[in-house]
Parts: sequence; C-alpha cells; structure tokens
Amino acid sequence: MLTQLTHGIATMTRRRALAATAGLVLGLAASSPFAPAQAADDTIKVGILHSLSGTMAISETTLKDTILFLIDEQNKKGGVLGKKLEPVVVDPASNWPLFAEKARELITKDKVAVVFGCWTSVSRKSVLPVFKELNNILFYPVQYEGEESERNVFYTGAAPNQQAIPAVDYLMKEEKVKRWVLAGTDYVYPRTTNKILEAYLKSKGVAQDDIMINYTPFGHSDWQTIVADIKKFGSAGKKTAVVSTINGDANVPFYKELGNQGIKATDIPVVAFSVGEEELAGIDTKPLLGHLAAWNYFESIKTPANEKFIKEWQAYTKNPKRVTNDPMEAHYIGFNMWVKAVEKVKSTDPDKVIDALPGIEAPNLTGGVSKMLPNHHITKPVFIGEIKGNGQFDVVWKTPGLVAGDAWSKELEGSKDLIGDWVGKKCGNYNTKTNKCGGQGS
Amino acid sequence: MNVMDTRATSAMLYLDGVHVSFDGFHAINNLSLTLAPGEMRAIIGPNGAGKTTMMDIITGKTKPDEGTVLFDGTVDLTRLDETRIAELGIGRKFQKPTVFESQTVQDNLLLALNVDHSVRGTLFWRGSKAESERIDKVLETIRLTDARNRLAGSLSHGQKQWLEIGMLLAQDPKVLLVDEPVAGMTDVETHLTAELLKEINKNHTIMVVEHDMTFVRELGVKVTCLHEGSVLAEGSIDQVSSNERVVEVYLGR
Amino acid sequence: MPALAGPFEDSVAKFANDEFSDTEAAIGEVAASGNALAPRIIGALQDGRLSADPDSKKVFITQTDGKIVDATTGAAVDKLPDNAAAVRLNNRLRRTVEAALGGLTLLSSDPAKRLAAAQSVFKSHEENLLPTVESALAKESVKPIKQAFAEARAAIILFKSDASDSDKLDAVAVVKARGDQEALALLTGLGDQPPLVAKAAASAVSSIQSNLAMWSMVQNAWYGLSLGSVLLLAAIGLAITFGVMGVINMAHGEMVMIGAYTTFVVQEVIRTRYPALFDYSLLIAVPLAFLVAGLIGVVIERTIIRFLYGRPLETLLATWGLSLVLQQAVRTAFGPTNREVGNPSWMSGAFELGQITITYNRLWILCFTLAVFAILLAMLRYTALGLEMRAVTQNRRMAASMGIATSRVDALTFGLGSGIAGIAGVALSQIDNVSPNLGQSYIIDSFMVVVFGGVGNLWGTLVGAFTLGIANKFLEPVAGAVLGKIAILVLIILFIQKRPRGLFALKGRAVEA
Amino acid sequence: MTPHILTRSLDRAATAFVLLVAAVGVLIPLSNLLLPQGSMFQVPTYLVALWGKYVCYAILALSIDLIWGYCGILSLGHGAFFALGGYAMGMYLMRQIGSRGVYGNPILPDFMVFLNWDKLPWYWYGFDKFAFAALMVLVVPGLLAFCFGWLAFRSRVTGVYLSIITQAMTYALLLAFFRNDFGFGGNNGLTDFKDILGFNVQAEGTRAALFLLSCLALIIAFLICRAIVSSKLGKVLIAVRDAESRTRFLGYRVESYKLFVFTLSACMAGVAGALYVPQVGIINPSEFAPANSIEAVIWVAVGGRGTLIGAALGAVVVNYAKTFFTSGPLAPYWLFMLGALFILVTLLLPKGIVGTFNSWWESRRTTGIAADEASAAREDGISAAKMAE
Repeated sequence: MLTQLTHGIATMTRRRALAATAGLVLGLAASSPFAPAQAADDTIKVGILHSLSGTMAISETTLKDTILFLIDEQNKKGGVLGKKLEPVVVDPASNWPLFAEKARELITKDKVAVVFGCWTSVSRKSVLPVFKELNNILFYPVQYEGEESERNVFYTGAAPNQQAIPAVDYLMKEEKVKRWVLAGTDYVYPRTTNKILEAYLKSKGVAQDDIMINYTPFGHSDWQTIVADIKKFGSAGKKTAVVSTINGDANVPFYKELGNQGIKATDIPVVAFSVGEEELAGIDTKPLLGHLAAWNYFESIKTPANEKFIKEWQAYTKNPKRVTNDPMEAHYIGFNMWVKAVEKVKSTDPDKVIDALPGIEAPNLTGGVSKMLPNHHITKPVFIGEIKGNGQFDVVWKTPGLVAGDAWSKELEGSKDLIGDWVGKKCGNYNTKTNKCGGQGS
Repeated sequence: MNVMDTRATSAMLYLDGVHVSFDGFHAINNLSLTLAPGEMRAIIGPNGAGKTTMMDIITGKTKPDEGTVLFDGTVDLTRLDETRIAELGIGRKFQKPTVFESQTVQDNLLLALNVDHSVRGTLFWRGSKAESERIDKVLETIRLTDARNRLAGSLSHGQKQWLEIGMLLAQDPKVLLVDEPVAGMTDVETHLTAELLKEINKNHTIMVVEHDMTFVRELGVKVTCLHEGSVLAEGSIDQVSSNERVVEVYLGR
Repeated sequence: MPALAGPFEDSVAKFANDEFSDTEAAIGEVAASGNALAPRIIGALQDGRLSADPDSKKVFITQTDGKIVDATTGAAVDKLPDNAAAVRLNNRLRRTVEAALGGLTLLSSDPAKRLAAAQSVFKSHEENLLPTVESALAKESVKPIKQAFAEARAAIILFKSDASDSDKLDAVAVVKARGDQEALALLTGLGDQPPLVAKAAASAVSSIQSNLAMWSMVQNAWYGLSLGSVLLLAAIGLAITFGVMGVINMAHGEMVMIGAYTTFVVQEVIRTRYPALFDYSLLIAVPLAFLVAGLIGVVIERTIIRFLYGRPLETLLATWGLSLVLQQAVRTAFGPTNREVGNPSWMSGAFELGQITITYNRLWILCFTLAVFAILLAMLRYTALGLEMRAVTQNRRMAASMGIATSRVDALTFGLGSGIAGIAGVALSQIDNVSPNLGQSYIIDSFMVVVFGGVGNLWGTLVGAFTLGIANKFLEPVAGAVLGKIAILVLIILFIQKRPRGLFALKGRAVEA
Repeated sequence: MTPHILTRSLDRAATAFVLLVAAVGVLIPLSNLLLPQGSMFQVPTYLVALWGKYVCYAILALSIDLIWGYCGILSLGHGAFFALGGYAMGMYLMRQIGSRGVYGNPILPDFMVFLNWDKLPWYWYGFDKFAFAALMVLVVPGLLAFCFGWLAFRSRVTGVYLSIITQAMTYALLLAFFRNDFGFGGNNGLTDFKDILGFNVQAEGTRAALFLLSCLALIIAFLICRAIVSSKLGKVLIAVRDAESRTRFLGYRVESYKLFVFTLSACMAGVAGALYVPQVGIINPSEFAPANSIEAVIWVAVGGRGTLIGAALGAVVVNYAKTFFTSGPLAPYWLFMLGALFILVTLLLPKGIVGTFNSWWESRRTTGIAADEASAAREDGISAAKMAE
C-alpha cells in the first residue's frame, strides 16, 4: 500500500507529488479511524470506559453492564431533560495508555456529556490529564487509596476512612485483636491503605512488633509460604487478624490456601477490602465461613431499594444468579447524582454540572441517602460482613450513620493538613495550615 | 599464550593424540596427523569415522578433550575460537554447501574477502578497484561470472559448491579444509572440481574429505583413511585401497 | 409477650432477640443449665440449624435429618414459622460456641467429638472445665485422645491462678512436648507467672521455636516440591509441543485454561444432575479435559501449525494470535468472571506431618504430576506412537520414507501435548482462579522451565521444574515473593549463558546441524 | 556520517518514505494549528496525539526489524528498552512538576511524599536537567542491551533460547518496576506531567511540536537503519542471520556485530519510548509486559520483516486497527479480530504486507522464475536452516 503509493509518488512530477502527498496525509489523518459520529442532538451521550478484555475485564465488564442497565432504566422513565441517553462503549483493554486514548476519543469525537469508568488507580491516573484538559466529568466507582481530589472527577467508591479504618475498629472492639497482618498486593492502593492503617494502629498503641506487613505481586498464586507465615505470626499468644488488600485475581488461591491449611475465622479472621460477591463467586466459601469484608454495600442487605435493584438487574441480564456488588452500587449512586445534577441545571454542560454536583443527594441501596461532598467524594455507610456458605455476606456490624469520604488521609504526614473543597476554596489540595491552594505551598 | 616459543614442527597442520567424546561416545580417539606446507591431502573413511569432527577441531568449533593441534608449527589452535582461526588463515568448506542464499554471488565473495572484518570497517566500507578485480578473478576461476548478480540461493547444487570454494579463494587462506566438494555433482562437474582444486593447490595447502574414490584418484595425492576416530591407513591411493582393514571397514569387498 | 415457663426457657428465648450480646448470654446460660437439650441447641447453633421467630420468641432446631423440634421442649414441630430466621453468629460468638460445645462434648460417646472437644478446651483453657477434663482424662482409653485431654488439662492449669508451681511445671512439660505452634501460642500468651514457671515456660518456648525453625526448612522444601509440581504440570505439555516438536506454542496456557473450564462444566453438570458423584468430578474431568484440549490441539495443528513447520518463530506469532482468540472466546462463552470449581472432599483440608501442614490438594497434585510424567515417559518409550513420534522429530524425511504417516504423527503429538496441558488445567483449577486469564499466568513460567531444563528432554523439564520450585521457595522467606521471583529470572538468564542449551542439553554434532 | 553512506542508503522507495514522513510531520501539526476547527482538513488534537503514538511505535518497530529482520535476533523483550527510555523521560517530566504536585513538595514526586520517602533516591539525581535525561534515554537502554548482549552473544545463546531469556529480562523488569520500594512509582508509574522544556505538555503547540519531533526521530532512525543495511555491515548481518557459523568461519566476529546492532536497536527503542511518554502522558510498568513486546514483534511481521518501510507500516496498521476495533459495537470482539489478523498474516502473508508487495512488484517487472525465487529468498527472513539451529 504505502510502498505502492510511494512508488507512484516518486514517478510523478515534484509539484504534483507534493500536492498529492499533502492531500493524502491530511485525508489519512483527518479521516478519523472511527465510524462517523452521527449528529444526533436528540440524545445525550454517556461514555463507558471499562475494560472488556485483558486482565481487568474480570472486574470491569460487570460495571459496563451496570451503566447500560441504568441507562436503560432511565430511558424507560423518559430519559433526561426530555432526551434519551445513548451509551457509548469503548474497550480500553486493560491497557493504561489506551485508557487515555479512549477517554480522549469519547470526549472529543463522541462528545459525551459524562464518562463512567476506570477500575484501577493507574487507569484513573492515566485519564486524569485528559479529563482536566478537555474539561469533562468522570465518575470513578471503586474503593481507592484516596490522596486525590480533582475538579473533573467524582469518587463514588470508598476512601480509606470509609472502609479500612472502620474495619480495623471493628476488629479491635469486637474481636479484641492485638496483632495485625497487613497483607496486600504491591501497588498503590494497598501501600497507601497499609501506611494509613499502620499509623492508625500505632496511634491506638499497637507495637511495631505486632504488625506484619507483606506484599505480593499481582496475580500471585502460590500462597503456601505466606499463609504459613501468617499462621506462625498468629501463634504468638495474642489475638491476630489479617487485613487483606490483596487484589482481585490473587484472592481465590489465597482463600483456597487459607481454607486448606485450616486457618479458620475463629482463629485468625481475615478482613478484606477487595473481596466482594463477584470474587466469591469463584470460590467454595464453606471453609471461609466467618472471614470478613468491609464494604459500603452488600447484596444481602435487605432494603426495598436493594431488592428492586437486584430483581431488575437480574431480569436485565437475563441471569437469575448474577450477583451485585459494591462498585455497582457506587455507579448506581453516581449515575443518579449526575441525572439529578443535570436536571437541576437543565444542561449537560460539564462546568455547570460540576458546580451543581456537590450537595446533590441520591438514595443508596442500603436505606440511606448519600450526598456528594465539596471534595467530590460521597457519604456512605460502612458495613462489615461475614462470608457465608452461599457466597454472600452476613452483615455483622455497621456504622451508625453515613461516613463522609476524606480525600486526604489524616493519618499520613504529607496530607494531614490538606482538604479538597471545590465549592468554597475551588481547590483540590487546600492546605488548612498555610491557607494556600497547592499542597504544602511552602 | 597462542604462540609457542620455538617452532615445534615444520608441518602446516599438526594433530597429535587428539581425543573428543560426546556423552561417552568417542568421536575422535588418539588421532595424529600432519599436513606439510603446500600439500594436498585426501581424507577418506566410513560415516562416523570422525572426519567432520576433525575439521571442527581444527577450525575451533569443537574443543578436544586432550591432544595437541598446531598450525604453522607455532599456534595452538585448541585455545582459539573460529573467528581467530579463520583470521589466521584456515578456510573451510562445509559438507552441506553453505552460502548466503539471500545474497548475490558477488556479495557472497565480497563478504569472503580477507579485508577489514571489524564492525567499523564494514559500516564505513566503500568498494575499491582492487577488491572488484579480485572478485572478478575468482568469479572467472569458479565459472560463475555470468551469475554474479543472481542470488546464491537460486544456483544449482554444483554451482553452490563452487561458489563456496570461490569464497575460500577470496578468503585466501593458507590452509583450505574442503568437506565433500563433489557430493551431488555430475561427472563433468566432478572432473572440473578436481582440476580446480589442483589449480588452487599450487599456492595453498588443502585437506579434502571425500567419499568419491574416482575423484580422490583423480586428485592423485596422499590419502589418509580414518576409522572410529583414528588413522587407519595412510599413503598413496593404491596403497590405502589395497589395505586389508580399509577394504573391510570402508571400501567393501 | 407470651409468659415464659422458667429460666431455661428464658435463656433460650434470648436467641430470638437477634442481638449478638443476647446470643452470647444465651449460650452461656444454656450451656450452664445442664438441660439435656443444651448440647443439641448449641450444636445446631454452630451449624446454622438453630432458627428463631422474633415475634413469638420461639426457637427451633432443624435436625440433621430435616425434622424440626422446639428447642425448649424437644417436641416435634410441623414447620418453621414464616418469619423464623437462622440465629446469626459472628466470630466471637463462634468461639464461645466452640468453647461451650467443648465443655458439653468432653464426655461424648463419639471419639471424634471428644478429640475436637479436647482441642477446643486446649485453646479456650476455661478454668471451670477442669473437673470435667480430669474425669474425661481418667476415663479415656484411646491414646491420642487421652494425650489431647492431658494437654487440655495442662493448658487449664497453666492459666489457673491458684495452681501449684509443681503442677504448672508439669503442665509446661506437657505443652512443650506437644511442640507445635498452638503450644507456642499458649506458652507465649501466659502472662504473669511465678518465676520458676516463667523460666520453664521461656525455655520451653525457645526449644519449641528452634524445633519449629528446623521444621520450617522441611516446610520450605515441601512447598518447593509442591510449587515445582505445579510448574512441571504446566510445562510438561509444552515440553512436548516445544521441546519435542519445536513448536513455540503461545496458546499452551489457553489449553490449560480449557482444561480448567472443562472441569468447571463437569462439576456444573454433576452439581445439577448427580450431586452424589461430586467427589468423582475430577476423575471424570481428567479424561474429558484431555480429550477436549487434545482435540482442539489436533484441530489447531491441522489448520495452523502444520503450515508453519520449520519456522518456530512464526508459529509463535500465530499461536499468540490464537491465544487471544481462545481467551476472548472463553470470555464470551463463560463470562469474564471467575468460575467456581470446588475441591472434592479428598482434596480438601490438610494433615500434620511432624510440625508441618501438608494440604491434601497439594499432595495429590504432586502425586498426579509424577504419575502423568511417568505415563508420558512410558508412552514415549514403549508404545508405537511414541516410537513414531521420536522418529519423526529426529528425522522427518527418514521417518516418512519408512512409511510413517508423518502428518498424522504431527497432529497426534501436538494433540498429546495439548491434552496434557488440559489435564494440567484440571489440577490447577483446584488451587487457582478459573478465569480466562488462567493460562497467561503460567505461560512464561512454563517456557522458563522447559528452557532451563533443556529443550527436548523430559527429564530436564522434571529437574528444571523442581529446581526452580525449590529455589523459589527457599528464596521467598528471605527476599520476599517479588524479589525472589526476580532473582530466579536473573539466575535463569545467567544460567543460560553458562549452558546455552539448558541443564540437560544434547551434545555433539547432530544438534548443531 | 560520511556522505557516501547517505547516498547509498537512499534508494527510490527510501526517499519516498522519508518525504512522506516529513510531509506527515509538517502537515498534520500545521493543519491542526492553523486551520479552523471543524474544517474538513483540520486534524483534531486527539488525532495528533494518536498519530504521535503510532509514530513512536513505528520507531520501536524499526528497531526490532533491524535486529530481527536483518540479523535474525528475535527479541521478545524489546518493550523493556522502550519502557526504560520512557521512564528516563518520565523522570525528567516528574522533576519538572516541582512544587506543582498535589503535596507541593519541590523535590519529591507525589508518590514519594505519600509513601513517606524523606529524600530523593540517588538514581533520581540529575533528571531535573533535560540534557542529562536525554542522555539517559540512550544510555540506560543501551547499557542494559550491551551488558545483556555481551553475555548472551558471547555465550552463543541463539534462536528460541535468546528469545526466551529476553522475555525473562523484561518480565524481571516488570516485576521490579511494580515494586513500590523500587522508587519508580510502582503500578501507577509516572504521570500528571506538567511541562517539558518549559512548554505545557497539554498545549496544542507542544503536542504539534512533539509530533513533528517524533516524525523527525522516525526519519533519523530510518536513515540510520538504511545506512546500516545498505552498507557492507548490512550484508554481514544478513550473512549472520542466514548462516551464522559460515560467517564465523569467514573470520567475522559475529558477537561484535550482534552486540552492535542490538545495542543500537535498544537505543532507538529508548528514544521511541522517550517520545511516547509526553504524548500519552503516563509511563507505568505494564509497558514491560512480555505481551507488549510480543505485540511489537507482530507489527513487524505484519508489515514485512526485513523491509524497514514494512516494519513502520506494520506498527501503524496494527495500531490503527486496534484503535478502530476497540470502539463502537465491535468493541467486545476486537480481540477476535486482532488474533485472527496475526494468524492470517503468518499463514497467508508470511512476508508481510510490504514483503508480499515487493515480490509481486518484482515478479511483474522481471518475469523470470529466478527473480521470483530470489525475492522469496530475500524476504523469507530467517531461512529454514538457521531455524533448525
């Protein structure tokens, strides 16, 4: 193709060659590689940026379906501002640069009003500059390490103070745990969460010797040594618990090994922040009875809203066994907040919607009403659930009210003075000590 | 320490008490052989006698377990690698004709010329008149002048054999090791090859391995018969072919 | 509220309050009541068979035979009230239940229950159980249970504030003799003790610790063997397709995945149709996985690989494309999420060997791997197909001229390699995720094993797999899982410099031709 | 370089390719900056970024083709050199953020602040200077390739063994860079860049300039490759590819040749990575994933190995297809397409697009059987004899 062309060009006269090259180049580049966007003004486009292939497809595909389901439900109610919502699905293929490329494509070419997407922190970090540059809105539905508050991003998953710290509190009070194993996959979320927990535990008088921190690579599958180490660490005569920030894929072999080595929840309970209904679907949970998870939502919570959601979701996916989980609920809340904000300002203009979102309230599925905060995080209840034999969780504890998400952890040296406030201060990292925007601002 | 203090032998190639074994199999067993300067020697012997392995040892591809291998009376070849040995002036033609099939006949010869073989030298190389004259001469000798721009891969089997011999000529080594040069050739080609080798022998020492007894006879040189990794018989073709043991293990009754 | 007849009934009714603190109180009161129904109530509570009606405050036991009885009277009831729900537990309550049940079943007629009771008393060391433990100890005739009772008694005495020093010293000796991690946990958690006892306990602790340290070496070796067996299992099919045929099959991991999904399908069918056969599911899955993966392998060989012989690097590209297609096909057919493959009862749990825990699934996988290896070796050596395979791979033209249908042999060899990968999938489904990504996580390791061991040599693969497995497991405690793995990779790179053709390389002229 | 090398390397097709890339490099940024938005010929900024990425991939493909297509070294770890170059540039960009990071620490990058690093690790020194970072873009991948190659080529590790250990190398680096203790930001990598040489990375002008630079780098890389393959060195490389031991017996020090092209190729890959990072805005360890390296090899195979234009073209075509298929209704099925593409190309177009075109072109020009065979042999990359080794 190209050589043929170049051969052709080489035989032409120079001027004609130049003209032809120019036309060719621009034609090739400007003809976007995508099907031409239809000029449809009667719909509002909603971008869905979740991996459908590659390693993250395991978690993210469900979230794509969730947004499609929510859009479908909303359209049945007549859409938004009298227009139907139109989903635009792309596959960033678990490839971080591709996330940025696809985000750019959604905003520039498809002209979406909002994007729901990302799972891993790195994918969010990868698209962040794009959302800032092109000024659009991203709803991020997954629990994460915090330490971020961006104008264009709304964080509907849990910040560390909405998941990790209540879980540790529960173990200290209810289970009288004195010795802690912080086991995680070696990436930013576990690292940060464990840093926060370590600081928190020490502030509660736990000695350094009573904290064991262990990191494993992604997809770690041979847990024999580590489980044996945990067992050994737990035999020091003090009640021991494991706080697990092990990432999705590695959990199945981890729990299988726990079960097989006979570590029961009554001996050494494991509380996990990344294990939900979806992950349990791949494991026989009978040996895991009593191990814990901390989330802001469990499928087993009995509220009318949740029962309706599950029923409609299973009908939509035509799969009566399809489970629901926490990030799905986060999308549910986020989606409804966005709809409310759009209806409030009667526009999908990102600037107007971003300004309208803080303060918007939307019911969650567990009987409360979540609120978008000025730091772009939301209020959520925290539940501790015990794994049951049927792959579901039994809620054993919950916070009395809703917990406000902290963008910046109070336990970390670098961020203890920072707050995010996009309403008053118009700043994501406002330093309350120096009263300046921009970190330490020294 | 490649060069010995004193010249140990006047021979061009000197092998003494060489042993090689592969996983317990003795490929070469106490092999001793000398090749005088300017000599042409034919090596015969049944399959597995160790002919090719012997060449591997001389050219540095295989390291002997024990024994002495000297070149030009002074250089211990067992300590050198292939490149160094080739640079010293030992050229080799393989049993299976091995030319650079995706390059032209001319380029094959160009690559073989014994000029600067360093990375820098080849990167900044520009052809010289002397070089192209040498190539022309070799092409003439191996009768491939008309095929100079053809890809080596498109040559016939016999032509490839010649091209490889031509590459040896271009390399201009002191010693040529030629492994089965006439395998797969017609009678006429065989005859021409014998003539060619005799011509080359005027300025070069040659060791030829060959099964074709007619060809060996035509060369009319001293013959060594190998068997089970050591020398079975040595002498003129008539002496060797009348040797009882040679007839038994190799020529057949 | 209906009037309640007596304190026992009052206690039982607390189960209906759905408050953990009330449940805890109820357990204590019921256990202390001496009522004949108490063990049944608490046993049912442990198994989740105790239900309560929050309105009528009535509590029911669902017996293991499915019959329902009133917990206070033992009278049979037709069916549970509509709003009755199982009494919920959390971990703290579960421990309370275990301790209570331990006290209640110390004198049970079932030896297994007595042993479990003794062990739970060892952990809970409740002082008020001492007389029961002592009488049980006196009566006990089964040796290991008697030992367990003695240990339980020692545990109680150690924590009993008014026990004499000499009793406590004896107790320390008993616990020390037990010598495992629980003994260590008990001794380190003793708290304040008379000086003599504290000293004995400290020396017992250090003796147990040094004993355990020695055992941890054995444990590392076992873990290494186990990891090695997994590596071998994953690599052994590759040793055939890559090692023997020279085909770089990047879709090898996907064959493993297909084997795992075959297991999933087999278990699904068994679960829905023949639940009684569940323990045999793996036995059924092994031949099926071999056939499914093997057949797919034959199809791949016939449609793709056979056009690419002699160009291994191109097969690499084509099979890489194929692996993408297979992954996405499975993702489309079965969904992107993990699928549950259960462990049959004989693959669950563990047993103690000295001071190390050996899990049954790892043990079976090791045995299984060695069996597969032996069968494969025998097959290559003694069967006609094996002979033909070796002939074709060594000299294709010669084999063809001797009347061997080389293309048939190629297809069967590739099918065999793929089939073995499928079998590996059955075993790996027992310890790893069954997801479309399963294969990817093993492909690199498998190549490392085959290359390290020496291409074309099954024994090399065996030695390579176990060497890497054991090296990895000895490095892991020192360097951590990530650095350990990096170190292994660097060692492989350096090793290949030393032996460019792997551990068991063929030498001689032929290989270089 | 002496002029004769340049004149020798620029045949008709090469000249046309250079002109085309130059035209692309000039016209796309001009159209993006000067034409009004929405005009038919205006290239939107996101497409500039997209094509910039393709051009970087094309440089990577060239570097792979140089060693694989011409010297028979199949590296399944070339993504590592690309990523190292990218990290070197990323470190410079991180240092440029200065106190504009979220924590406002003037020295430490954000990820070090929240993981409580108290000072900058030594290997981050110097990266605040562009010249130093630019040097490291070449030196780090080059040095790694040199050390790796020095060991491997001297020990005569060849064929699949070499491929597998290159894979082990990139896999080990992947694991190492994932480690947060390693000091390169772990899984999240380096991101949130602000400016490069004082220009805002997000600005349209900067993007256009980066695009132009990438095209320039592609031209330079192409010319270097052309200069090499059209010199006698190129003939030696092909000789090594086709019959390594024959070359050795002719007195060539094969390992020096391999080491030279391998190191050069790693430096080229490093440059590609360095240009890639500011345009995509992130570098993270997944660039080290063996799958990425294999994919890059496939670009070359698709375009035509042993043809430099083909390698560049293959990178663009495959990535264009990837962009195309990952959007719209086909998104869930794009892996089928990509997988099928790889299978079909190896089965039906073993010479790749350009290789196939070349042999068609040549057979049309000279309808001799010999020539057809000749082109077949030339384009066949690695001969069967070599493969068996």
